[in-house]
Amino acid sequence: MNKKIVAILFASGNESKLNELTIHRTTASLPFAGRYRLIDFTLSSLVNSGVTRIGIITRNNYSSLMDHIRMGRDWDLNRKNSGIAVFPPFVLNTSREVYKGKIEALYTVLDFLKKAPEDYVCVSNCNIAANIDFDAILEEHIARGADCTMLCHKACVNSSKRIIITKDAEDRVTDLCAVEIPSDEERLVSLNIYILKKDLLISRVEQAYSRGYVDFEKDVLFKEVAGGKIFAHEHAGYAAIVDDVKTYYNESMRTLEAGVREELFGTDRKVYTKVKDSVPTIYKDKAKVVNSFIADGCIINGTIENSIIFRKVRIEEGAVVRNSIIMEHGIVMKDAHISYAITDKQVVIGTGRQVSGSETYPIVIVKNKIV
Amino acid sequence: MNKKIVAILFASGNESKLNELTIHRTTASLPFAGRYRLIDFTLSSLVNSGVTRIGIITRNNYSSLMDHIRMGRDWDLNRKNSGIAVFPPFVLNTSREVYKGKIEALYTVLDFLKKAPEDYVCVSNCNIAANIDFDAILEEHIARGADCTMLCHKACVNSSKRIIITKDAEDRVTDLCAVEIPSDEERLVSLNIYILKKDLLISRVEQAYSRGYVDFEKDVLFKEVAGGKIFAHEHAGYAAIVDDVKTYYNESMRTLEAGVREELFGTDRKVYTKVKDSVPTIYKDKAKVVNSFIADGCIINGTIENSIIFRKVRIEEGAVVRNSIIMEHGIVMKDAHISYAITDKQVVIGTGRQVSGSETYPIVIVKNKIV
Amino acid sequence: MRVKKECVAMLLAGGQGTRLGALTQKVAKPAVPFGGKYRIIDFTLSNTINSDIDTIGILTQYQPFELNQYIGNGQPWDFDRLEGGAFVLPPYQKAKSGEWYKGTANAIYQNIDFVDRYDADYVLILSGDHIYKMDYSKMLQHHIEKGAACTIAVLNVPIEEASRFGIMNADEDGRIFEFEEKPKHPKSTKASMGIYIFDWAKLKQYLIADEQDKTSHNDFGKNIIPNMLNAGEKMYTYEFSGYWKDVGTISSLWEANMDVLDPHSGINLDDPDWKIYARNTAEPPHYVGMDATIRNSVVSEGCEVDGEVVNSVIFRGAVVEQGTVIHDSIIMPDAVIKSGAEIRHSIIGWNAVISEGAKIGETQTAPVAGEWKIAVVAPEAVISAGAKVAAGEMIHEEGR
Amino acid sequence: MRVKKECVAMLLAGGQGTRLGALTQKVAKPAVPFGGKYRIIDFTLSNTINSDIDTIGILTQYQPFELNQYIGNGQPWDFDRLEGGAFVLPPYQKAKSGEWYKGTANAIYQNIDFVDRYDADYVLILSGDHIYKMDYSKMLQHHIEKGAACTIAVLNVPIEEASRFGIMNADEDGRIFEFEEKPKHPKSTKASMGIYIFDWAKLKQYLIADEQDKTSHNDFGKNIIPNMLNAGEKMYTYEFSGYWKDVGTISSLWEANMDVLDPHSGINLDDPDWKIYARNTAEPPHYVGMDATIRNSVVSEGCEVDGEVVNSVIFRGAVVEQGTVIHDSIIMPDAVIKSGAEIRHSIIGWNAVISEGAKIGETQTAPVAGEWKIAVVAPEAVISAGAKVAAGEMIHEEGR
Repeated sequence: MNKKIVAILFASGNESKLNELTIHRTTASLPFAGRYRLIDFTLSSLVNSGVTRIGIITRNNYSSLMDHIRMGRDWDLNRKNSGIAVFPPFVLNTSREVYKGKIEALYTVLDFLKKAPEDYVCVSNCNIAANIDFDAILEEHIARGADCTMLCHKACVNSSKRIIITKDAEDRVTDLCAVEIPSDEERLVSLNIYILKKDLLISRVEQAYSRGYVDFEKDVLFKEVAGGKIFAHEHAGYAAIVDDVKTYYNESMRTLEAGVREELFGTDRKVYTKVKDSVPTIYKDKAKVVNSFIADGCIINGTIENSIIFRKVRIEEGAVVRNSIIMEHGIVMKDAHISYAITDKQVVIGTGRQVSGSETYPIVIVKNKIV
Repeated sequence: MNKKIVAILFASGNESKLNELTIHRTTASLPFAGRYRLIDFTLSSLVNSGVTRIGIITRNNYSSLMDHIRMGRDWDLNRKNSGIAVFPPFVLNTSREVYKGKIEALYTVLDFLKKAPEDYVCVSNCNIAANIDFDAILEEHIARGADCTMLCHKACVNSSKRIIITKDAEDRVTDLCAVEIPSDEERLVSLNIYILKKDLLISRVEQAYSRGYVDFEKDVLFKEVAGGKIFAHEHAGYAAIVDDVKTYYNESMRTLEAGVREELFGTDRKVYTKVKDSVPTIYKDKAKVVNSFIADGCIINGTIENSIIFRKVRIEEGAVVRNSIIMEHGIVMKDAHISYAITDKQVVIGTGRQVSGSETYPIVIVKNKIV
Repeated sequence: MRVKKECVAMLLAGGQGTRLGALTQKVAKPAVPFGGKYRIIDFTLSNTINSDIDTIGILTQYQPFELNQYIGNGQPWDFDRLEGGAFVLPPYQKAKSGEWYKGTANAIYQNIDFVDRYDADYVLILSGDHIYKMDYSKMLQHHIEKGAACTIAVLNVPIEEASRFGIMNADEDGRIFEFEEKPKHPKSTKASMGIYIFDWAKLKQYLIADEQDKTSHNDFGKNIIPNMLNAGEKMYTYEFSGYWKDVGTISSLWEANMDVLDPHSGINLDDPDWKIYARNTAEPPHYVGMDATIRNSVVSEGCEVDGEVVNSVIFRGAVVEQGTVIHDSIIMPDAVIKSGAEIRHSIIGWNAVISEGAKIGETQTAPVAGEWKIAVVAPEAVISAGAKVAAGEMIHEEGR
Repeated sequence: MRVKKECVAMLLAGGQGTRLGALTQKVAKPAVPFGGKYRIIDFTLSNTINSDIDTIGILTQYQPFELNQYIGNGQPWDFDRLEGGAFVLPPYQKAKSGEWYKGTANAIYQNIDFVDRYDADYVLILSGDHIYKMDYSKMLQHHIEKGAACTIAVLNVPIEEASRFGIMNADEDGRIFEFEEKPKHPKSTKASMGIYIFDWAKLKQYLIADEQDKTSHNDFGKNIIPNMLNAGEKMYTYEFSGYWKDVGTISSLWEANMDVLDPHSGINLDDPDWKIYARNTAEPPHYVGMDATIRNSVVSEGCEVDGEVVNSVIFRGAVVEQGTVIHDSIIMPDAVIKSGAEIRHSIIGWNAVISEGAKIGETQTAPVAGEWKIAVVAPEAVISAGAKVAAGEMIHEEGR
């Protein structure tokens, strides 16, 4: 027995709902929390749990992802016998057609899975921000004799479709349903991260593929519930599923909460990302910053409140940034005011300009735009 | 002045004439001389000449090339501020159309060239096997005040189209013509490797592109001859242009000549390739090997004459291999006979089988085939 | 297989930097943090790789672990080369003998084999306690063009300060005819920066001769340079202009950190053409709290700042709680400043804890006799609640 | 930042391997070439990384350059990790003192800080002169399951050879109750392989106590293991079966190389699940000439072979000219065997030149008193044309 995990990640997700933010990138490479890309959280959790064989299935727009990951060195994944493998989205070597659902996607990597010496597999999306100890979950999975362990957390469904889990006192999943109706009631929501025995996954995917199924959750998982060997593991710390602009904005803002920062970063389990050799941030004489998350390489001479500032941003004198997310290389020029906005990379807000969205409807300004 | 070179390589060449050998690969990744890919020679020459910024323009089938190059570590090109950049074959970011000729291809990398701090550029195909000191050529280029230095060698045109150079006593190019007629007469043949001032190349490509030209040689170079600042540099050592099956076979066989091996490998200027951690070759009791080039990891218990044996090949007892090229993981089973053949990777010649081509028409057996 | 390297760099990382006191109790001087996210050695390492020299030996016999671990495979500075790279070189035993480094020249002498292994034509000698940006490849080109046996980088210093330096007296062409160590009456203002390029074959001769001289201090400044001058070797100056600072004392280390805050100091860390690399530690962005005031300061990744920070350098991972006052100070990595503490004109070592209400250092408006009275709290030290540390005081690991 | 590593490996690379004579005149024993393209240390390094242990300290005070340069950034063995990796660790000076490694235990004692830096729970002690393939992670699991303070890897040896080894006497559960160094009347056949896993906290106590004992040899076998046994610590054997060879003598080094040629010897270098890594030197394939005969031999990259090679190991870059005879011999990297030379039962060091018609060694059919009389020509040595070297002779660098 090789009690280890090989991981399969889906780099692409609900791109359509992230609108302007994913024109040039996959969900996996969406910037988050000041200096990260979303995939960094899943990759780091895996690496910190000793998982070193990771396959990433891409769909489109993956050049920004490739550029970010390179050979995986920044996550210590530049390994001779394992490391990161990136798979193109074609079902067959010869075909030009992109995979349709998770089943087809998994079918493209069956060879990779079969060759891997690990006995367990972790299947995950890349739109999760959480710091997860897969080692502990695998131990629990084995101890329970589970076929599949589904990671989940307590949350309200407030925008996109989510899978809601019903479980018994022993954490056995008794029902699964997909809901899309916003509600303020906290429920057990699937994080779409699964731990399975590798052989089981392979046989289920082969069966499902041969029957023409495409949806892993609906066509495989929902049916397995009856077998009684699907268990839920509730992630205790902060976890976010980012799949539309609203969740992106809200979850970003939550990283300003001390508890969330602690759960995401405040452990021995570091979050790794591409190293960029930027200088520390410089605060000038007129800087006034409160309750904000500020990355390296910025030059700040204005006012910042309740905001996330990525690397190499310049906030000039008299500029005011409130409740906003300013991505890399953004410039907010003299006396400009911006609030409830998400500005993508290299956006410039010109001198004296005013940009403001609202809490429920943050404005997105696309990459390279000059306002 | 930054008296250094940035290089642009074209990974794809005359794929059509290489037939079965380039179904799964670009010319650049064609196996050559027992353990190399063709691109290794150009990459190593550049690296040994201190060139560390190299752009590679791909056309198709580049996954085998990407797999070979990875981040360039094996050529010491995993650099933070330079190294290898691989460009997709699209003229515009948004377009899905592949470039047509070298002019369009170069047009796609103008940004890369403009950003590079180097003042000179080397433009080369990847179908050359030679060990070239670009440093010395650049010095000569600068000393002559050349606009362009064309590398060439003395050879007979015996198959594909070649550019023939006429030069005066000062090595100034006075005429260029493209010929396709086989001839036994030795002439000065262009290696399609050029050194130019970077700014000059950029302006010529911009001009030519805007006029809709596609062919760098015909539409740019031929016209420049009149200016009188194109010089020829004759490469003294061995050089091969590989662009069809016949030249591939003949040039491979030439590596068995002591002089050629010396000129290709016998200098301080090493030829680097992807490291594969194979074991040394084992000769068993019945091995009889003469005049052959044998890579690591083979197990030999048969007869080999005048052949090139790649890594991890197995030649069983009683098997006879003559005047052939056996690529990686090939197996020649008991009592099989093979002569004047090129077997691609993982080809198996079954027990007692006979395969034989002729000197002028070597047989190619495609990848994975079992004979 | 031996691979030729035209020029190999040798960094004299030195022994215990006693003048830095508590800061170098457990680490060699080059490993001391600088400028918010760097260590002193990052400047020399980055200069070296940016100058296209990819092989460097770091000579130290004092606490090499920290440096060894920090440099690791050299990747952060692009020193993870197929051949060459960065090597920490403590003394070792040869077949017959083994001894500690006796002086700077002896340290190179003991590592002759290392340089020979790369078949180097030139060797670049560096020291590990200076903050500056310099293109050594230009100095090497100058050395080759002059056909020099030795080239010494010099800086023009004010004539009134010249007596604190090794002064090179050279002719119009830059050829050195005299070298005076800390002269009372300096004849020129060209101060040696402790950066030398030698013809390796030539230097080797002098090192071997020097080793046989029992009276020698085995030192470059005291022995090798004067010996070469006396023998009439061609020795040239190479003039450097730009920011350069020896950070060998508490006062100068503090000053150099303050220079990072000053846009006119001439030290620009954010130059895309001359990056200063450092090992990354995977920290999140810094968080600025509800009650924070930060002005004219540098703050690095992983910090949590909720106090008043003015004219200060806050290194990665430092925690500055609510109600604290930090003026004109340097807070090194992972230090914790608890609420109500006041810190002025101080250096707080890494992992130190300044407890509630402690008062460290005093406000100063000008240096006294050329030196600032900087209060220093050692790495890992704990200052208890309400304790006071006077200006210029140095608190060791035991704390107060 | 400190990164926790569950287990750190410490490789005792030893001093000068005097029993290997001319072969270790200029390099440490672990750097001696083996098996056509490897060095002895490749086996331990590959075992370590294949066992998922990514941090290793290599303790040597003897000629560390060759090892330093060979290991470089550790990439060939996958030791180029973000944290951890492979470090060559010669002795160093602490704030107050500095001294050479006195014994195996003292070498670890002097590097306590190194292990502590990785906050290791366990430490794996290895030696650098054995050829074997072993999964240390299974031994570690065994150690943890037994709750042992120390686990010692043992090999069953024939009872008649047992008196040459350190013998572990253990109960049925594998708990050791007695340790005898080279006993005249061995009570068991479980020989120590010199591979230990310790609870680091526990070992540290014993190392510190051992250091204070002025009469101690500061050696694991002589002091630490007996002391722990006497104190009643839980010490277990871990049984290893498979190929294992100490290559500390010329005779055993030759034998181990010959084992590579023997498919039944049990040493399979070509196992995709347990690769043995080595630093690659970018050589072309080897070329076999018109007049070559090669049988039952190993030939590596970069060689040119045009003579008769039988039962021999030819290392990378060696040149074997026309009309030579090489039987039962080991030709190390880049050695040149000129035409007409005859070599039998010999080891020819790297870069050595055997000139025309020289005769090295003699044919032997069996070892004499358990040892083969292998002729050895030192690395870099030149044997002149027609010269003779007798069986068992050792020619030093000066040549003949």
